[in-house]
Amino acid sequence: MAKTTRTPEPRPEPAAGDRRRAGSAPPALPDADLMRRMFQAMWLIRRFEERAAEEYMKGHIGGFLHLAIGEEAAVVGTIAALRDDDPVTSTYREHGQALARGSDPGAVMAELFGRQGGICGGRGGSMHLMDAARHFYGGYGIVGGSIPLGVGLAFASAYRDEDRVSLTMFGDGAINQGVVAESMNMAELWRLPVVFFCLNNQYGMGTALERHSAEPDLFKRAEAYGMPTVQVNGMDVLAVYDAVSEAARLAREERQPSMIEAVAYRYRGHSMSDPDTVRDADEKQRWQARDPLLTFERILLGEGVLTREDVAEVVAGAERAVEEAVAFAEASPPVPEEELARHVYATPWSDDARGDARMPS
Amino acid sequence: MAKTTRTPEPRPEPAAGDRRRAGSAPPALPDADLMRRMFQAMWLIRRFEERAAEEYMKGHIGGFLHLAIGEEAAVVGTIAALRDDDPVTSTYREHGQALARGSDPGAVMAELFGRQGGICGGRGGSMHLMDAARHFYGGYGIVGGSIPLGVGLAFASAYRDEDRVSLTMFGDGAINQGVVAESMNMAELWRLPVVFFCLNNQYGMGTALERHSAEPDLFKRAEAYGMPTVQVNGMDVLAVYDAVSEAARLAREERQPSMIEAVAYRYRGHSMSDPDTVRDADEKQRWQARDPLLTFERILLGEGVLTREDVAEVVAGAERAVEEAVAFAEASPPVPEEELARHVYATPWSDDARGDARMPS
Amino acid sequence: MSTEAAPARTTVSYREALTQALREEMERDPAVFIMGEDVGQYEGAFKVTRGLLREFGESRVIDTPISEAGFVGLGVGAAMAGLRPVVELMTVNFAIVAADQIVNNAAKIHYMFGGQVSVPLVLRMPGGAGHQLASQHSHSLEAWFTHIPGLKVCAPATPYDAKGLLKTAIRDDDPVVVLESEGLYAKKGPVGGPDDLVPLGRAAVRREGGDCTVVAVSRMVWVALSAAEELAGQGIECEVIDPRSLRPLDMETLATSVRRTGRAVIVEEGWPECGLGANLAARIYEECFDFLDAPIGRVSAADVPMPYAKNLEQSALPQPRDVAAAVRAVTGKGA
Amino acid sequence: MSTEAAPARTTVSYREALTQALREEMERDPAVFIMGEDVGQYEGAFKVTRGLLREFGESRVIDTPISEAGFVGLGVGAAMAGLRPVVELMTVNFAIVAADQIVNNAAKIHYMFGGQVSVPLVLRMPGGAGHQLASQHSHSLEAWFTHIPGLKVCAPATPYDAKGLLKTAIRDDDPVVVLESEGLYAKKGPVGGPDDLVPLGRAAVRREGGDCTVVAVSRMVWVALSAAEELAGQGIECEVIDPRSLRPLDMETLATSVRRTGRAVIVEEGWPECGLGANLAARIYEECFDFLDAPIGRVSAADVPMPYAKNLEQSALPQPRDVAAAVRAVTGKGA
Ligand SMILES: Cc1ncc(C[n+]2csc(CCOP(=O)(O)OP(=O)(O)O)c2C)c(N)n1
Ligand SMILES: Cc1ncc(C[n+]2csc(CCOP(=O)(O)OP(=O)(O)O)c2C)c(N)n1
Ligand SMILES: [Mg+2]
Ligand SMILES: [Mg+2]
Repeated sequence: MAKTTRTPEPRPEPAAGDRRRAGSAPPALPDADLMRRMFQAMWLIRRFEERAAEEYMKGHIGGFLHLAIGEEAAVVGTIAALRDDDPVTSTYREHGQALARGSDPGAVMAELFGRQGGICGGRGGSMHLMDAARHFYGGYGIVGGSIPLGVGLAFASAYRDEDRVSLTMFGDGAINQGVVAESMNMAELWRLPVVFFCLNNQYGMGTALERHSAEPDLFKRAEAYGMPTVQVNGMDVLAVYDAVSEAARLAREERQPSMIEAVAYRYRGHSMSDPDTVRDADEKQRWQARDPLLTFERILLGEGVLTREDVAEVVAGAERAVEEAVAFAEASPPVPEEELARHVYATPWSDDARGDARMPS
Repeated sequence: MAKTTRTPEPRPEPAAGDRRRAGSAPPALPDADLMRRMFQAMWLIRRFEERAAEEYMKGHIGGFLHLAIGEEAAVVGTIAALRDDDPVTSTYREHGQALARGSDPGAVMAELFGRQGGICGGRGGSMHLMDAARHFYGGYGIVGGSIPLGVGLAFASAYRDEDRVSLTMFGDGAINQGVVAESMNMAELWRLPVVFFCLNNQYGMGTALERHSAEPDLFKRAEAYGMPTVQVNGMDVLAVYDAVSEAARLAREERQPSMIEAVAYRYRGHSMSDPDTVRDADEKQRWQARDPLLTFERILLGEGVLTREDVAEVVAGAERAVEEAVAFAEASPPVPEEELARHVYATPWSDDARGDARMPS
Repeated sequence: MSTEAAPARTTVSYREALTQALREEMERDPAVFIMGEDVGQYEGAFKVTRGLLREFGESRVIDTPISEAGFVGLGVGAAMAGLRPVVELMTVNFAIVAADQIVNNAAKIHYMFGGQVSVPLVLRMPGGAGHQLASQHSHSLEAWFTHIPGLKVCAPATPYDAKGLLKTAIRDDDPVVVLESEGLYAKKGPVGGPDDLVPLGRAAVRREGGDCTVVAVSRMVWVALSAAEELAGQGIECEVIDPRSLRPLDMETLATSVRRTGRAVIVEEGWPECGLGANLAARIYEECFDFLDAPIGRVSAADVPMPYAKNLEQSALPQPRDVAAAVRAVTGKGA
Repeated sequence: MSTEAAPARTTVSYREALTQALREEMERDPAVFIMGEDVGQYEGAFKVTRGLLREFGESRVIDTPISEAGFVGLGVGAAMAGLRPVVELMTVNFAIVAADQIVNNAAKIHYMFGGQVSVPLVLRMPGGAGHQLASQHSHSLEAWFTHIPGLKVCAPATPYDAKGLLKTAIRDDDPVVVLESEGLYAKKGPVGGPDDLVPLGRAAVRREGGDCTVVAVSRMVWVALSAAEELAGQGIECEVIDPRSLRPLDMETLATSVRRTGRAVIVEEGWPECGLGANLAARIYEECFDFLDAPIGRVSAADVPMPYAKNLEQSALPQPRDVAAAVRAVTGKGA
C-alpha cells in the first residue's frame, strides 16, 4: 500500500466504478460465497433505508434520519474485509455498518422507532446504534468526535497484544475537525492498529468538498504524518474490499496505521430534513448511473457468480427481511418511563434528593 | 518558495548555522543599518531575559517565566522581515517579539513585575504581553489557541482589502493541537495573508520532537493543505529573515499563506520552574556552540558591518536599556485594588448585586 | 416592562426576526459579516440566514469547514482587528468543541491585555431539546456560558427579543453569546423596527400575577405561560418573568416581583446541578430571604443525558404540568 | 465521618498520596495505565507521576503530544474496550479543549447506547489559582463538570482523600473527574493503606461547631478552617464540612449540619455565577428552608478573569478574612 492513488477518481466527472480500470492489475476476486453475502448485505441496507425513509414520513421515526443510500459499496466492502471481532466505529450515518455486521434488522428498526426492543433500548435512535457483541462500537453525532475513540480501541488491542484492527469511518467534512489530525498523529506515532476510513461523499451537508477542504485529495492529510494512504473508488465494493483488506493486513501484521479515502456519493439529502437543493441534478444523475448495487450486479453476473434469478431472490430476500424488521419494531413495546434514569451510570448511587431522575438504578 | 527544504537541519546533529551552506545561493544581505538594528534587538532580548531570570529568582516576578534565550535569531529575523503594521501573534514565550517590535522595555519589565506601568497594566504578566499600538496582538497561554486568532487578523486584512500580513508564531509542540490543522485549512481554502511560523525548538516541555510528532519534518503538516512550506535554520537570523521576507511577499502580493519551520533550540528549561533534566548535556553544548548572537556577530564582522568596538557598544547598550527597564519597573506603583474589575468588559453595565467585582467600570 | 409594550411593526417568526436583525445590521455596518457552517448556499441548518448570501455576497456570508474551534478563533481574531463577526454555531452542542476559544480567548482578551483591544464578537447558537435528537444533540448550556466573566449572554424567547437582542449583541463591543431555541424558530410574534433594540440586562414581565413569581428562560417562557393559564383557571395567578439576558442579569425585576408574591418557581430546560435555575434560586434567596413564604421551586430537565425515545424525552423535559405542580406546591393552593 | 478518623498509616504530601494511589492501583490491576503530557520522562508538570515510568515502563506510562481532545478521546475508546485509563490533564485549563470528548463521549456513551459498554475512565486535573498564572491558567471549573450527568466528580482537599478518592475513581466503572488543587500538592497529612478507599458521595466534617455550617471545597477547606480558628477566638464556632465528592453529593451530611446550626456559608474558589456555591446554596435552601435563620453566605472568587498582579489576584481569591466576615454576617455575631 503505497502513498499513491489507486483507481483514481477524476473529479468532477469520475469514470464508472470498475476495478479493471485500476492502475494496478486487479487482485483476485474474493470467493463467490463472500461476494454473494456482500451483495445481499448491500440490498438489505438499500431496502432497509428506503423503508426507514417511508416510516420517517409516516412519523414512526423521529429525530434525524441520515441515509447512506448510494454508499452501500463503501460500507459493505469495508465490513466484509474485516474480521468479525475487529472493532468498528462510525458516524450518525451508520445503519449500514450495523446491518453489515449482522445486527438484527428488527432490533435496528426498533431503535429507529424508539422502542424497548431497539438495539440500544430506544435510548440512541438512528444516530446512535451500537452492537457491542458484534464489535460495532457505535454511531456518533458530533462530527469527528468518534475518531479518537477508534484510535483508543486500537490502543486497547495493542496494549493487550491482541491482533484486532480498529476501523473508524468518517466523512469528508469530518476531516476538518482538529481532533482528526490529533488522532492521526498519535496513531502513527505509536503505530496503533487502526484504519482511518474516510467515506468521501463529496459533501458535508450542503458544502461541497472543494468549498471545505483546501486540498480535495483528502488522503494527503494522513501523508503529513507519514502514514500510508490510498484513494479508492467508493462506488465499487470490490475496490473498497481490496483497499480495506490491505489496510487491515498492514495494521494487523505490521502495526501500521493507514488512511483510505473512498470517493462516493449519497443519493439522498444530508438527512430527511434536507431539501437537497444545493447539489445539481446532472451531478446526481451521473452518480445514479454508477449505482454500486448495479455495478456489483454486473460484475457478479459477468463472473457467473449469480444468475438473474439469484439476483431477484436476493432483492426479494431483502424485501422480506425489512418487512419482518418493521413488524418487529411495530410490535416492540414503548420504553417504560420509569426507566428514564436507567443507564446514566454503570455503578449508580442512590441519591437522597430529587426523585427518580436523580436515582439511576 | 517551493515545497522543498531550504538550509536543511540534519537532525539530531545539525550543521552550524550558516546560510552559505544553504542549498540555493544566498540572497543578498539586508542593508547594513537593518542588520545593525537586528543585532541590537537580539542582544537586548538576551540581556532582558537573563535579567528577568534574576528578578524572578529574587521574587520580583511571579507566575511562569518562559525564556527564549537561544531563540533570538528566529524571533528577530521574523519581526525584522515584517512591516511595522503587520499583525503578529505569539505564545507565552514572547518577550522577544514585543521588544523586537519596539515595545518599551520598561513597560514590558513592569508587566513582569505586575505593576500599573506594565504594558498590560499588570493584568497579563509574562505570558500575556500585548502592544496593540505596535500591532503585536499578544502572547497566549493555551498551546495552539492563538493560531486561529492570527488567521482572523489575516482575514480582517483581506476583508478590508488591506495589504497587511498576519504572522503567527508557535512551537513544535503546538502543532499537535487540532485547531492548528483547522486554521491551516481555512487559511489556504480562503487564501488568507497569513504566515504560520513554527519555532521548532525540538521540545514541547520535556517531550522531544520525535516523541510527540510522528513526522519530525513539521513543515509537511502544511503541505497537506497544498500550502508552500520551508524549513530553515532557526539559529541563523539571516536565514529566518530571508524565509519570512519571502513568505510575507507571497502573502502580501499573492494572498498565498505559507508555513515556515525554523529549527532552533532553547538554552534554558521550559520555564523557570523546569529543572531541565530531560535534555542531555552534550546536546545542549552542541547547540550552545551555535549561539545565534555569536553566529550573527561573525557574519557582521566578516562583512565589515560592525567592528569589535561596535559589538561591545551594542552589548553595553543592551545592558543600559535593561537597567533602565528594571528601574522603571521597580518605580512603577502597584495596580490599585479598586481596579480589580476594570477591563472585564469594554462596555460594562452597573450590576445591582454583589459589589465591585460585579460592577466593572 | 413587557417587550410587547414596545411599538410592534409586523408579525413574523422568531427565525425571520433573527434574519431581519442580521440583514439590518449588515446594511448598517459594513464591518458586520456572517460566518458558520452552511450559512451561505444552504442558508443555515435552521434557515436563519436565508437570502443573505444572495444579498451580501460571499465576502460577507461565509460558509466554513466543520472546524468550530478554528472559525470561532478566527472570529475572535477578526473582532480584535475591529470587524464585527457574527459566528453561527449550527447548534450549542457544537460550541463545545470551540469552548476553549470562547472561554480562554473571547472572554479573556479584553481583560488580560489591560483593555488594549476589545472583542466585538457575536456567537449565535440554537439549543434545547424536544425533537428526539438524543444525547449529543440536546444540550442547554446556559449555565456554562453564564459562569464565565467576560462573556455576555442572552436567551430570547420571543421574535421581538430575538431581533432586538441580536441587534444589541452585534452593536455591543464585548463578546455576546446569543442562545436561540430550536423549538422557537417557528414561533410567530411582533417585532420592532431597525432601531428597536432590546437592551441586555433587562427582564420582561410576560404575565402579571400576585400568587407566585415564575422565572422562565427561553422556550420555557411558553411552557410557564401555558401552566399559568391552567393555574389561573384554578384561581392561582402567576407572574411570569423572562430574564432575557442571563449575564448581565436583571435581579431588580426578579426580586421586586418575588418580594411581592413571596413565592417563586424557576423553569429551565437544562440540567439541575450547577444549572441556571440553581443560580437564579440562590440569588433570589439572597435578595428576598425575608419575603419568601416557601422554598423556591425548581423545574429542570431530568438529570440524565437526553434519551431518543419520544416518551422518554418528553418525560425528561419540563412540561406545563410540572410547572403547575411546582407552583401548587410552593403556594400550597390548588389540587 | 471525618476521614482523619480512618486508620492513618503514614504522613505524606497530597502529591505523594496521589502517586501512591496510582502505583498501588497499577500494581493491583494491569488494565490501569497512565496517559498525559509529560507524565513519563518529565514525571508530570507537578511530579505526581514521579517514578512511575521507571516502575511500569513506557507501555503503561505514556507521554502524549499536546492533543488533549485526542488523547482524552483515545482514553474513552480504550475504556470502552475494558481498559482503565487514568488520563492526566496537565491542568483543568487544558481540559477545556477536550470538553467535547468529556461531555459528549465519556458522559454519554453508557446511556445513549443503552448500557452496552461502560467508560471506566479517570480524568485527573489540577485547578485553582494563587500562583499568578493569570487569566488562562487559573480556572476552577467544578461547576462545569458537576453540571453533566454521566460524569462523577470529586475534589479532594487532604492527602488522605486524594489517595482514597483517586483509588475509588480508578476502580469505578464510570468516568470520574478528579479535580486536584495546584495549591495543595505540597500539603502534608496522613494517608490510608492500599485498601483504604474513600467512597464517592460522602462528605467529611472537618471541624465541629454549632454556630454556623461552612461548606468548603478543595483548597477552600483550609481557608475555611483558618477562618474558623480565628472565629473560635471570638466565640463563634463553625462546623466546616468538605463535600469531597460533588457528583454524587452528600446532601444528608450538609443538611443535617445546617438544620442544627441554622446558618451556612459556602466557600468556593470558582466564579459566583452558575457556580458550585450557587448550587450548594440552592440545594441547602431547599432542604433546610425552615431551619435557616439567615440567608446563606457565599464566598467565591471575584467575577473577573484572574489577573496576574499578585495583589489583584489575592484580592480576587477567597481569603480567610472574607470567610470570617461572611460568617459574622450570617451569624450576626462578632465585630
Ligand atoms: C462538531 C459538529 N459540527 C457540526 C455538526 C452538524 N453536522 C452534522 S453532519 C454534518 C456534515 C458532516 O459531513 P461529512 O463528515 O462529510 O459526513 P456525511 O454527512 O457526508 O456522511 C454537520 C455539519 C455536528 N454534528 N458536529
Ligand atoms: C492546550 C494546552 N495544553 C498544555 C499546556 C501546558 N504547556 C504549556 S507550554 C507547553 C509546551 C509547548 O511546547 P511548544 O509548542 O514546542 O512551545 P515551546 O514551549 O517549546 O516554545 C505545554 C505542554 C498548555 N499551555 N495548553
Ligand atoms: Mg460527506
Ligand atoms: Mg518547543
